[in-house]
Amino acid sequence: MVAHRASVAESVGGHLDGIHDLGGKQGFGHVELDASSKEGRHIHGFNQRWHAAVFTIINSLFVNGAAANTDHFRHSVERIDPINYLSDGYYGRWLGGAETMLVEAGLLTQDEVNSRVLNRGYELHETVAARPSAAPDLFSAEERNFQPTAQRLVAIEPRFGLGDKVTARSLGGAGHTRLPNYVRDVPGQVVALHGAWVFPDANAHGKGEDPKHLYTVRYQGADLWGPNAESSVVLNIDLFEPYLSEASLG
Amino acid sequence: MVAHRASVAESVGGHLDGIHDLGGKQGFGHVELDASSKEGRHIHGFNQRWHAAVFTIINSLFVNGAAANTDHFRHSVERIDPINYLSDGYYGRWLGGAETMLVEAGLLTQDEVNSRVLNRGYELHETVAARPSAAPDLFSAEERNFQPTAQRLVAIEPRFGLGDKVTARSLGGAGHTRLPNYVRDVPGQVVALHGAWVFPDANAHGKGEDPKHLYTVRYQGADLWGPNAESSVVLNIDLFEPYLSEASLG
Amino acid sequence: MSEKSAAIRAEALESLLVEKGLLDTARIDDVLTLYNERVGPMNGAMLVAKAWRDAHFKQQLLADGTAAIAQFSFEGGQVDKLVVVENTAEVHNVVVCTLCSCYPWAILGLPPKWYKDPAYRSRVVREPRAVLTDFGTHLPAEQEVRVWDSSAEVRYMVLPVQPKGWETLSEGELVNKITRDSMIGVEVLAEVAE
Amino acid sequence: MSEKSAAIRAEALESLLVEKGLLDTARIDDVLTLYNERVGPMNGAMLVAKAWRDAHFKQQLLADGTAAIAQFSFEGGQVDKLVVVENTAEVHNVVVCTLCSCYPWAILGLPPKWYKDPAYRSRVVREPRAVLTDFGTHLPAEQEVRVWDSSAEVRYMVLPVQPKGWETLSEGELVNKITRDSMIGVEVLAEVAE
Repeated sequence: MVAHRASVAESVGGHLDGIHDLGGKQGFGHVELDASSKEGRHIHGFNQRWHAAVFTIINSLFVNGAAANTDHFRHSVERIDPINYLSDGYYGRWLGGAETMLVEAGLLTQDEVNSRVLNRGYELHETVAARPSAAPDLFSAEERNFQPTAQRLVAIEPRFGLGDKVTARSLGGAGHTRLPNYVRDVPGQVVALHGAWVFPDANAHGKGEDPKHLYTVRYQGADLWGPNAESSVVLNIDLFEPYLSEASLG
Repeated sequence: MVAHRASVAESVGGHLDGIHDLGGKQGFGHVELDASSKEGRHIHGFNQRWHAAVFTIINSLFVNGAAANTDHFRHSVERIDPINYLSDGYYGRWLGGAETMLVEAGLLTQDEVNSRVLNRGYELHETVAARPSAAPDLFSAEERNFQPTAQRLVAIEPRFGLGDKVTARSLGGAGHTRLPNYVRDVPGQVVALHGAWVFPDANAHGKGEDPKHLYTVRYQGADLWGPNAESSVVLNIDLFEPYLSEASLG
Repeated sequence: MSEKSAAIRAEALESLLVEKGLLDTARIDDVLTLYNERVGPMNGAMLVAKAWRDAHFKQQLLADGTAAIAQFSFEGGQVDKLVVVENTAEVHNVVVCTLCSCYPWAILGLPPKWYKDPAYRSRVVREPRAVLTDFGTHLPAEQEVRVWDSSAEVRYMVLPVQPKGWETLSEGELVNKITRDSMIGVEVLAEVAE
Repeated sequence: MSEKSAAIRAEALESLLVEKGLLDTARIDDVLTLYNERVGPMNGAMLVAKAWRDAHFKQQLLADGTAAIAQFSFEGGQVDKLVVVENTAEVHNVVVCTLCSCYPWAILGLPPKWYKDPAYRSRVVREPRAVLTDFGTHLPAEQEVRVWDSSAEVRYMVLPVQPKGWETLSEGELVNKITRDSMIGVEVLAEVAE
């Protein structure tokens, strides 16, 4: 259906716990290798011109102001319909995110997009990934000045040090986060400090850069996956300080 | 594609953490009411004859031995491809599960099914939900004697009592379970004891009925969903004793 | 898989099973008749109406639902254990099955499509108040919401609050007014009889 | 959405943006040229080859990858912080991004399709040894597997073990043998040079 889907109110979900949070999920089958893995490093670059077009359109969002920052863009991809998220592939997901941002920023209307795709032979039964929100305008024009998501200097000392035992907990609500479900509520250990970085949970939603200290936290496979986990596996993941608290005993 | 998909080895997943575990996931939009909700109770029964056919086929699995028990059947539905799980609807999922069980039990071959659907005009581009496993035969013919999944008398006393604080943890591995992700590692409280029941985690996999005590455990909304949870919400869920341990302090 | 393809696939499976003697087409007609005519929300409505009119039955139904319904010999699927939860001014109950679509078939018939869809299953455990507004049901903030996730073989039914003005209706009249959705807990029955 | 439909939709969006002056078609050609010719795994391979031949550079690369690569002015996307993790006989490293598909573009070029697919993203954090067998890579049970989930802006590259027999090859020869997959950590380079 080309017609624009029902808008999704904020309460229906940003996507703190969306389909994109795939770590540890089961049922997706074996990895399907492509020629680039079978034949070595010599195959690279774009397979399809439209992939490069989508790539370029994404870059343009940061210039024309549709995307305020990388976190804002990532959140637009997380908001596409779960079935499309799983079916459309990487560039298809980016396309859905781009369309959402362009419509939400008022640079295109959904009607314009719909007429144009129909003119070009889009099939009516195909679902559409993009779901611009009814009340999306979190960012003012001034705020839509792209700054790379990156390290920032802050005066505040990091709360945790190397070797500290920590547990990550969801901040709750609905929105963008970089804390995947599979490490939540499981005890881990700080193995690296990376200084302070733009905080995606704030930056994606027009709440400023709000830089927070970033840590690499190490988890033991058996703590994450139970007694039947593969042996001698550790998992390292970069987590922002607001996700973390001292690990509870036991 | 009608062609049978690549079989999925056991290590790729039973589906302890499969797509079917939907509780608390975000991004699925608003509830779409149908006429039966808009127009009251007077509309009920089957909308389509093929729904009733699938319903009857499912019942027949327990007679012809393809399904050993309800847990075994539920697991077959959980093993369908994630995209099909989300796209095919309730009777479509049941159909996928039925096909898996019939092929795994050797009552039909995948080739028979494929030829028949093509003869009847099935479209080649349609994906297929059923994914019979390469090594599925967990059940002997004798074990495929349907017993309702139900309460059983056991001599063992329940480990927990009313009011006890408990935390549910994943048993790990890959397979059927009735412990959803969203309550794991969160403290709750026992509010009802239901006696001992057939344990789905064992029964689905040919490991016998292995009855375990069943409890209703109550969770506070804010403990599950964080500080932004809706106020004054409690969640009650029925959990088997092996999932539970004493809640850790703090 | 489109609806059309699913129908083709179901009919293909049906024809193969019939040829092999593993399925009798007549059974499909029996199933259609059973769920279209005898098993449906009117059974649950009858229980609710009786509970509203018979304090002793209501007490039985809430104390041990399984025993209370044994006398009725409902068809349509096992209910190994039935738990009936009562709505009051203080507490509103709502039922879901997040892992599949467990439902008290014998009492309420086939579940509605929305009950089996990802939107309801994913969201009602997390935001029940918001989800109920999709049904036009707005609960007072001070009323506690109790969600029941049917994760084992216990089946749940909600005993709705009887609206003001229905006290004079007979059990037979009530059965026609008590909706399926009120017994799942997504609807509050209207205070004014139509 | 089928591949064909996605292409139509992308081209429709492109044409609308060009008409409105929000996109220059020439930039698409630039992007194609950049990633097809100048940005790709040969950049990472050059770093690996150099590290194998230059102990000081290797030490720099492992201690502070970001500083070590600054001299090369790689194009193709920001790498705010690069962390290079070394494979040894005791430890094998493998990189993923479970939440999206974060990847060190400037060093390795565009990520392969499998890196972005749900199968790899979901499973490699849970069963890395099993997933590596999908690539024909079988790790000894006693070798520790370290998975790196790129959840923030730090980007990870694996420094593979140099196979026996490659010690006499020049850096230029090595660049043609070091595979992209070995720098993601899903492949162990063959001990015998082809």
